[in-house]
Amino acid sequence: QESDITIAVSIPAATHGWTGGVVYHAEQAEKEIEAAFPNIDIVLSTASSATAQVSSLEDLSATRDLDALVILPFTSEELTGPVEQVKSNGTFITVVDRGLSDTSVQDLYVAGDNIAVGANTAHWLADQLGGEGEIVVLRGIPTVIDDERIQGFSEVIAETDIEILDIQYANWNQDEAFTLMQDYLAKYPNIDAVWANDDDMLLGVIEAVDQAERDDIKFALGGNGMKEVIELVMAEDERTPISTPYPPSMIKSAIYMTVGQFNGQAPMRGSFLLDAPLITPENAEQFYFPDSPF
Amino acid sequence: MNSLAHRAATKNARAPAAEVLRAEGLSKAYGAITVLSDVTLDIRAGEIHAIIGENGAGKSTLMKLLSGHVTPTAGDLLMEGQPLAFADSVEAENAGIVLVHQEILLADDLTVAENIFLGRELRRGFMVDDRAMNRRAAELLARIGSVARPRHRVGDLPLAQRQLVQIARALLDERKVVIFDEPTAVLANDEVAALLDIIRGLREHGVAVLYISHRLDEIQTLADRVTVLRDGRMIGTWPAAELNQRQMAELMVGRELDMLYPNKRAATSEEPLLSVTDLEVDQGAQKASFAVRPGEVLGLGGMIGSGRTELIEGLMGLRSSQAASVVVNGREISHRSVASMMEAGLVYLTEDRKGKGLLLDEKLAPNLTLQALEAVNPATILDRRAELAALRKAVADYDIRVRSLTLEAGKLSGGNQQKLLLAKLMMTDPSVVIIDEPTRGIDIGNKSQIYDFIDAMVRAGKACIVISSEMQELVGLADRVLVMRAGRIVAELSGGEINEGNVVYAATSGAHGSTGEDLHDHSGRTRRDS
Amino acid sequence: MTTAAAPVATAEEKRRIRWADLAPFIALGVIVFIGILINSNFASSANLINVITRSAFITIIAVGATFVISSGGLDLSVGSMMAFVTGIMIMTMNGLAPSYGSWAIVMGAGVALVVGGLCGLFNGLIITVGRIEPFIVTLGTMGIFRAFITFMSDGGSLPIDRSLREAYRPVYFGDFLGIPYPVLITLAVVLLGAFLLYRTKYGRRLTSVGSNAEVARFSGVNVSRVRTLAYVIQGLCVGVAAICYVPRLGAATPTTGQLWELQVITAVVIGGTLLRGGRGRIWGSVAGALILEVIANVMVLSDMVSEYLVAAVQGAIIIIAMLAHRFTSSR
Amino acid sequence: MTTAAAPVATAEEKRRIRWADLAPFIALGVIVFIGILINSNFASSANLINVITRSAFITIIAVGATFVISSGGLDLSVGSMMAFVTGIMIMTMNGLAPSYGSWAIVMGAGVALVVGGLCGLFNGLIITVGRIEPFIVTLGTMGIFRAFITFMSDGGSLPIDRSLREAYRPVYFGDFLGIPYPVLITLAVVLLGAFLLYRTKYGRRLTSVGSNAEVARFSGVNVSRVRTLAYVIQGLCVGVAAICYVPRLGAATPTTGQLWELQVITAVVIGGTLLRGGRGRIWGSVAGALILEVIANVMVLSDMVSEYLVAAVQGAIIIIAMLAHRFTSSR
Ligand SMILES: Nc1ncnc2c1ncn2[C@@H]1O[C@H](COP(=O)(O)OP(=O)(O)OP(=O)(O)O)[C@@H](O)[C@H]1O
Ligand SMILES: Nc1ncnc2c1ncn2[C@@H]1O[C@H](COP(=O)(O)OP(=O)(O)OP(=O)(O)O)[C@@H](O)[C@H]1O
Ligand SMILES: [Mg+2]
Ligand SMILES: [Mg+2]
Repeated sequence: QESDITIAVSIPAATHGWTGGVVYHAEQAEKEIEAAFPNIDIVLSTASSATAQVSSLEDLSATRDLDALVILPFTSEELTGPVEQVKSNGTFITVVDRGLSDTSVQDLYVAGDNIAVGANTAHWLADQLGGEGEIVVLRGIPTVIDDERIQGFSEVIAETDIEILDIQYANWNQDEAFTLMQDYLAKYPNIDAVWANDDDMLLGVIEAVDQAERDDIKFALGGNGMKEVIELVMAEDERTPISTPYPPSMIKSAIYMTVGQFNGQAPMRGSFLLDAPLITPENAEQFYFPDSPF
Repeated sequence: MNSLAHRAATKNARAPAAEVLRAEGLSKAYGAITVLSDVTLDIRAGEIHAIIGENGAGKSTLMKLLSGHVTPTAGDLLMEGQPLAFADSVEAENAGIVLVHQEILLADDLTVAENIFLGRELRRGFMVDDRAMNRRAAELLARIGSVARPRHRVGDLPLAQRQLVQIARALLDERKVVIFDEPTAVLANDEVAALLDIIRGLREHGVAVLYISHRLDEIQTLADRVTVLRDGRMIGTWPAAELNQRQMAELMVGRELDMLYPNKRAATSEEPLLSVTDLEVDQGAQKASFAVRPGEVLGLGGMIGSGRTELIEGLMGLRSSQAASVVVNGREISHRSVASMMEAGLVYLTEDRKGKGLLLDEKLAPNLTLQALEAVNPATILDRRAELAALRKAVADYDIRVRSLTLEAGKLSGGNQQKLLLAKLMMTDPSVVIIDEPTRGIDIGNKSQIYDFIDAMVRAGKACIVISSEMQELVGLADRVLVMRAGRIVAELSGGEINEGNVVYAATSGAHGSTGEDLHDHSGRTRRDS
Repeated sequence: MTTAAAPVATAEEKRRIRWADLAPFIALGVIVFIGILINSNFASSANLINVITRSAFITIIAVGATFVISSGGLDLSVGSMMAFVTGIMIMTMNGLAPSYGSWAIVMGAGVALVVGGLCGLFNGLIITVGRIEPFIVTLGTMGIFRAFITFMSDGGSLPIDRSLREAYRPVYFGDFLGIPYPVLITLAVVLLGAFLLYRTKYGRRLTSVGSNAEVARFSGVNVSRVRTLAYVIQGLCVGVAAICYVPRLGAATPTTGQLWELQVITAVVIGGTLLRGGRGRIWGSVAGALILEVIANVMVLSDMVSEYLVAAVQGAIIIIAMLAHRFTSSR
Repeated sequence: MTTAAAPVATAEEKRRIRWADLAPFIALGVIVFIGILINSNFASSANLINVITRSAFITIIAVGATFVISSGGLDLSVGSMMAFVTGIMIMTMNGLAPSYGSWAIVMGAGVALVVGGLCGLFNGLIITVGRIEPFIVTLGTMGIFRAFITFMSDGGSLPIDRSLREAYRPVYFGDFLGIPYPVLITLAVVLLGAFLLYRTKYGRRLTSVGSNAEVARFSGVNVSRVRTLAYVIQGLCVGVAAICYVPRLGAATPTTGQLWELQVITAVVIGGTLLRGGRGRIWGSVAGALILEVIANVMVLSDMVSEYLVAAVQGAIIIIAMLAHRFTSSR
């Protein structure tokens, strides 16, 4: 079987829950599409850093004739130039999650909105707390995603009387979140709510709060729509009644949309913004994928 | 010392020369341990000044004080009348005083030439001038009779060659005072002769030489004056011509001395305790077959580099080797390793006590019992009390001069390290003992103790193989001598055939059992008559 | 003369060494004292128990690392190995839970020990039989174990079966007479480790190998076996750590145990074990692990540094602590 | 008779050493050969140039690491230091761009070298003056530098001014007679490094310090100065790497250079430099860096292993390469 269309997919390596989900969905898409369209070859490549991602772009474009590239860039600034390089060979470019600094490079853009993840959570929380209270925040690994979420969140909070008591890195790691939350609890006798900017960390937070048997904490919120947390939402948990989706499956959608360019369906171009609506007990079912690792 | 004797005549009494260096009331203490107290010494240009004393008397310490390696706790140094203090050995070297250490101090990973020129590399422009350094190193090595090549990696050289490299290093520049701390302990006779010539050459050039050795014959032929140390104190300084070897020895130990070598034993014909057939050691020995019987001391002679150490290390499974058969105590050993040999009753004492013998950073007790852990501690748990008892016994039995039982092994004097090593080996209660250079660095008083010890062991029905580069020792001790050359056993001497001439002849050119020129047979001189 | 001078010298020698050995404990004391000054909550029993309990993992692994490092080796794979062992253990427990109920936990724990020991054996054999730098080998196996856990969890998380959760939870959160179980387990591991290192023939041989492998070989010590065993002990410690770890968060993820290897080595070295081998200090390693955990805790409790700079301050404190030790103990 | 045996031994000795020295290059050859078998595109000049060009960073830093390691030291901070230097450099360039235009690039590059050198000096002084294990010190400064870049970029990213981008780009992407500039720069650094290590007094002394510091001290070598200088050289190399790095990605982030320290040390050790010091192999380090980069490249080109397992295969290849080397060269 000759495959005459090559689509490269470049994504971050599975280093924590969310990127793990991305890899999972990308591999799913690869299997499904290669089975359905024998003329399409999907080449999947993961990278553990921006540098490695640039390297793999170079490798892919130097050794194959790429018809399309689907990329979830580590950072915008660092990947813009290299992706531009790939495009100059006539490759169709689909960018997922984070836009490039030069938006003219991307033919198709499936955007996540990290600022909205932070902002929507903050709005909901401000409502529930009546615009006042004391909260603590856990942030992830110092990267653009993390920065944007925190930015979205703190801009909204800044307009209320809610005080952010503390904000520290927990590297999107359950253990570190657990440890950090224990320390927050030791340090502050009263905490009204916790926000961990990712559900992975939220699990650690919840464990620490349970252990301390503290009932001052009214809300423990995360983001990203991790399977375990959506289960909590579905069970109408009082402390974690919502989450925000940031589905790693966006990579799969993007791959399908890109394939659409080549298999005779209506070609799609432009930007598709994934919103970050609140996941509530009412709509949780829609966001629940029991088979996904995330 | 064979070649020394006829040179002794050339030595003549000289007029007292100018004093270069003077030590006034030098003392050194480590914490509460005083190792040297109130030593006063004058060192003169164009003179060879020997320092003698028992193991642990403080000779090395005194030399380290004079050469800036160690700072005194009391006392003064005067150089050409000017008081001075060295911050470190480099300052002392700049002032013209250099020490050739008892322990070999070289960078193993560097080449011979790189070591010799370390710290004073020759340069051409920005670059080091390797060609010039290699050339000069080659000249220097040839002059002192070393066959090492400038480009050899020092770590790959045998001990003797490393010692010569160390000496070459010291002789590179013009010095006022050159100190040799037991330079000949690891050298063979011809190398010793070459070195002594070099030292005499230094004297001719007006250099002041300080010389430490336990080989009193060397002292007698070489030195102009002799200073005796005992227990860290100065006993006195005498013109060498006024002392004979026996007097020197008695000044050192402070009592009358027994004669050196025990009487030889009657030949036995019992089954061998160890018999080796066709042992082949990779890059070492070829087709070696030998046996040693109970009640016998087997000597292993040969020039340095003839492969004696390799042969034995191969036998012990420490190097890759093959053998048709190795039988110890009637047991055929199929898998040779130090542990299995030890179990069968065979142990080996290395010539390289610093690199392969002792854990210099560890205390005495762990060192002593390392090989005999099972014997000292029958249970899994360590029996500290038994270990301490063993240490006390070893210290007494082997006369290890140590002022604290909790010292690290590296802080013992060289000779006492050797005694500790011997004690460690005997902890396993072996029936065959192979000793590579048994008395390296051991003082004359203790030498006879070690010989007696070997004798007693053998008389009790055990067997001993002695590798020695000291001809006299070999001749005085062994009932039978195997001579090796270029990895092969080329001669077997027994009974009356054993003399220095025969050994040397076989080691250099001889055929089996042939009798060479009987050069200097002193074997009877120090033998006990009873 | 030998006997006359000996007693004085012995006593002196002993005192000096004791003082240097105490350094990590003094450092720990000073940091705890600073913690108390900075934030009154620090000394609350809840906080202290938290800190001590969660230092259990690093401490247990550090005990094993003390063996490896004093034998002259190094193990960079412990963090990944821990994640891998955790993953295997959870999969085993989940698989056995339907048929064996709570017994699946015990069987899973057994599997964790076996797998940990085997991982250590693998490291040890490649290092000793293959005669390759431990740094390279364990860097390689670090990648391998990490990849395995990522593969096993599909890049996501590998949670323990709900039915086992409640039964298993107390192993981390429970206590006996007020002392949390992980602390008790740690204490047992430390005592066992100290016994093995200081009181047995094996410990003696291990130290001799680290001090000078050539001397050990010439003394009939089976150097390869002693070294390999050190890695096996390290693996078993990782297994024990995994057993304490799972009940805490109930899952293994690809980030489990990340960078623990560096923390472990730091704890061991702060504790006074020589990185070049030949001297092991089990209790020092315990103090080292506590120092790291307390510093992290104090950093969060104090309000003084920007979140961006926490890592800088931690790094600086460790360096300063070592410097202070150096300059006080060298007088 | 001694003289008779000696020449043979010498020749034999020489041949053996040469052969062992060639090992990393043979390993590189074998891996390249496997690459060609696996994917025909591997040998395309475009791909090879890419691989060689991007190995520039690790190679340049590895040259410095060869100095540090052969002096008996270790530097775990190079990755973070690289990020920090990159950050400072970008801030300088951005600050100067309005007034100096393209000259800001040259000035920024100068600043990178100075800052790199100072960072190295800082490491070196703490290690030598404070007499603390290099492992601990550089682990500490690794945290410190990483925190600084996080602080400087506010946890996000620190991009270079657009006005400078075009002028600076060629430093990574341009070429001279078909040879990319980074390759030329690397070659210059390697040649300079080899000259310094093998042909100068300093290099000789450095190796002696790594081999036996005590002997070096007795020989009048200022051990502390030699060691400190090795870290400064390492810092300067990091500065040069930063200069080549910025035009490629155009920004510094808190994750820049993460884990490079491990890659660098691996490259150096694969290249034949002894981790305990005393022997440095600059060209071996170059081969080591290329081996790592080629393995990663072959992994991307071949589509054979699950994405989750890439790290495992890489780790395994490195171990197998070292094992193969050991077992072929010991015959
Ligand atoms: N650093 C130290 N700490 C404690 N004691 C020491 C130290 N160095 C040496 N000594 C002790 O000083 C004494 C003298 O040692 P020195 O090496 O000077 O003896 P020596 O006369 O050279 O003996 P040998 O003939 O055996 O070489 C010994 O008892 C030794 O244990
Ligand atoms: N001149 C030399 N330069 C370098 N290496 C040498 C030289 N002579 C011999 N060797 C090496 O030294 C080894 C033999 O030395 P070894 O010490 O085992 O001999 P030996 O007979 O035991 O001498 P001794 O025990 O008296 O020192 C051989 O491996 C040989 O290759
Ligand atoms: Mg001495
Ligand atoms: Mg020998």
